[in-house]
Amino acid sequence: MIDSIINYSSIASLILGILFILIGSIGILRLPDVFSRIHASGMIDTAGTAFIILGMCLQSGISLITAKLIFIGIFIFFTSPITGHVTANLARKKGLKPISNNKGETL
Amino acid sequence: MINEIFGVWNYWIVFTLMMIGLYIVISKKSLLKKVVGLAIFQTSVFLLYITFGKIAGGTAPIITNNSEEIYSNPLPHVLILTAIVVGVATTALGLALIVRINKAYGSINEDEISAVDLVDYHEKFSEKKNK
Amino acid sequence: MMFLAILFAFSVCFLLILIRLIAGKTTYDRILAANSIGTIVVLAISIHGFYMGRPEFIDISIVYALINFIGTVAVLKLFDKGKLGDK
Amino acid sequence: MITEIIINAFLVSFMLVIALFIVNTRKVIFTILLAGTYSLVAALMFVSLDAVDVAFTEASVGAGISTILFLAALSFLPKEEVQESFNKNNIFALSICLLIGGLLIWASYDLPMVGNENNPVHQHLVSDFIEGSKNHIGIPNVVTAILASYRGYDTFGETIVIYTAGLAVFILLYNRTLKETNKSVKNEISKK
Amino acid sequence: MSGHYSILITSLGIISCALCVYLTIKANILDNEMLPLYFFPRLLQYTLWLIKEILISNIETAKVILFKTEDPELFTIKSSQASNEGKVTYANSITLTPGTVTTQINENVFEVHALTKSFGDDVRSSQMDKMVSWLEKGK
Amino acid sequence: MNNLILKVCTKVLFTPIILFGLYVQFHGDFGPGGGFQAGVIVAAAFILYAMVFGVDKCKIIMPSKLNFFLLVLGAFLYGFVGVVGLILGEPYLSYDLLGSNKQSGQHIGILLVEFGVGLTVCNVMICLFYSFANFKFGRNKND
Repeated sequence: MIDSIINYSSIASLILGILFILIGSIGILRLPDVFSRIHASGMIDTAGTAFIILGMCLQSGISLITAKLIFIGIFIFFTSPITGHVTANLARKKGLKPISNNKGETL
Repeated sequence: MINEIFGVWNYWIVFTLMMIGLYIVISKKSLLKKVVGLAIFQTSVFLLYITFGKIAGGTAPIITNNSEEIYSNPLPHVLILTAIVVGVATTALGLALIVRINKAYGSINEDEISAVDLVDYHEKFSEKKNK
Repeated sequence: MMFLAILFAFSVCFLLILIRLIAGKTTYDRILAANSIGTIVVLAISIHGFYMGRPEFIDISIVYALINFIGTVAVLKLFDKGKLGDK
Repeated sequence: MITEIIINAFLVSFMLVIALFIVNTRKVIFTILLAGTYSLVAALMFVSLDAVDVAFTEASVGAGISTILFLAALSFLPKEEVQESFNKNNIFALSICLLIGGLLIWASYDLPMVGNENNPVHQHLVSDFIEGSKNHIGIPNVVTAILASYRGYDTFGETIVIYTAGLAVFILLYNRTLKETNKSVKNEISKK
Repeated sequence: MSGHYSILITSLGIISCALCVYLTIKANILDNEMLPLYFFPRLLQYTLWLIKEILISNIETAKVILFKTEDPELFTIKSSQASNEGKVTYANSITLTPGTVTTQINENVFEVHALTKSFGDDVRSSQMDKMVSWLEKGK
Repeated sequence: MNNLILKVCTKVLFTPIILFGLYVQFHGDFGPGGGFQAGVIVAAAFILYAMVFGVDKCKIIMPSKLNFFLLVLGAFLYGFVGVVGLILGEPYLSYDLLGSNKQSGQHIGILLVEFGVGLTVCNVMICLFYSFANFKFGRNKND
């Protein structure tokens, strides 16, 4: 009984994670400029990764693998905002300006 | 049918990759691009070796408690493991040479380098003649 | 079977981001796309371990995450200063 | 187990796409980014071909260190390539590549199928190594056992090669001190 | 971590830990910025709150991406943290929630890029600022 | 790079990366890993530090002289293990007599050899990075 509940919940969270990653990659393709695309890539790094790692943790049960998976999760949580911020910072420094949607002009 | 196509598909793509690497090395004038081409060639050779070692249904050659497990062939893995690291060492050596060439000639384009060489040669030749 | 489906979904995402990597307008777009591809490959490796039934090899994906981060920092540093060594 | 082989075929096709785009890029930094992605996919490929240790090495060495080295070298090199038109040389190179590639693909019909158990590669030595590392050496990882024990000479040679390469790069890029360059400049001036 | 517990392996593990500590001390990076110990008592509660925020903003961002209603804006805010590690935690938390990215840091003034106006309002309401300051004052 | 976030986070990440590298080094007998990979990971930590804080600060932790000493020591260790086997009356590079019985002897031998490889690879990578970073590009045509 409990086994099947865990199994189904892990499947659900895996599918949720895949959905987030799919939407994120569509966002990377579709959004207009670098600054907006960083949000989409942030979605892949936070929600997608978290849900997929949660799903895999539920699959493996309590073991060494779970510890390693959580380690990966923490690592990606640490590094993703750094790369996002540094990219945005450099783009600002080099004089790139974000595009505003309403008037088609830069902010 | 599917079995036959996918059975040799890997080989085909690996050979195509090899040829792409060779084409870059032969035809591109930029020395840096040539090193990238060499890296592609290298990786395709590694893939070829590892493909030979694969057994369908086998697992990685790390022994488990299950005694009836089939393991893939570990010998190509060992050869390629060392080859990758040596490949990086040679790549670094090539890059260092390119940097030195750029310092000496002011360019990394093959044509420009040989043009500079030709000019130097003619200058020396004419100096000798004058003397 | 489920893991196989997830792997194929990953490859669709991979293709989508690869289009951005190839067609990206500015270099920052490309750096961002390369970083996202790295994250997806990290997840794909762990999923592949579960699919093959031997999930002990998650060390590889840790290394991937690490290398991905360091590579991105290196590219950005080159863009900022034009040289890797200086402060 | 046909699905494994299909996954492999899929991944290797990705690598083909990336490699095709490497050929015609002119911005060097973009080439390097693509090459990094290429070796990432190669490592994923190694995982799916059961070569865990090789994937580990490719991920850390091929994707990481070589990208960093390319970038470090790029800081001293021009950032864009010269425009090249498609000329006689390229046709020559293309025809050579097509010829060799055709020959190799023709030869591939004689190669054994991917993943077949009865391939000649799997017949010699391998079972000895696996049994030996179980009983004689007592280490679960067969690759490490072969690397360090059965083929110890080989690895020793490789280590020396890396060592030599490191020293060679150091010598090539060593900055001569300012005094020496001043001296050589002075000598040349005095000659003139 | 390894799952094997012979004497040799355990002692090697202890040696490698000692080597790491030695390198860290030699690199002279062992300070509050590296290991903000005084964060720990309230860290768990903060993390849970952050995860909730991340989930909400993820769903919002997904909606924006799917229904094409992006309306980006760029604005500056002030942060009230005193120490470097507090500022970094705040900036990272802003970046971690999709929809908002910190683009520049000058002393106490952050420049933030938001995907829509409502994301910008969330940041301007400075709830997260208060949470981080609260985390910083823990002890 | 003068970036506050990057500096603080590098400080946080530096030690765990090295610890992970050493774990890979000594765990190579049981799982994937070994000298080559571990050397590269440890070198990557130093390279990250050098990129963010500058090469000069990295040379405080890993001076050039120490770097070369360890570089030679790694290659020497590998050869020396082989010589020990030779002294004990075995062929070169066979580790049977290093321990109390055959298996533990092999185990110790493999560990030592892998450590030598790891030391060499790590220091070669650091040396490569140092020499690329320190290279001065003064353009004089007479060179």
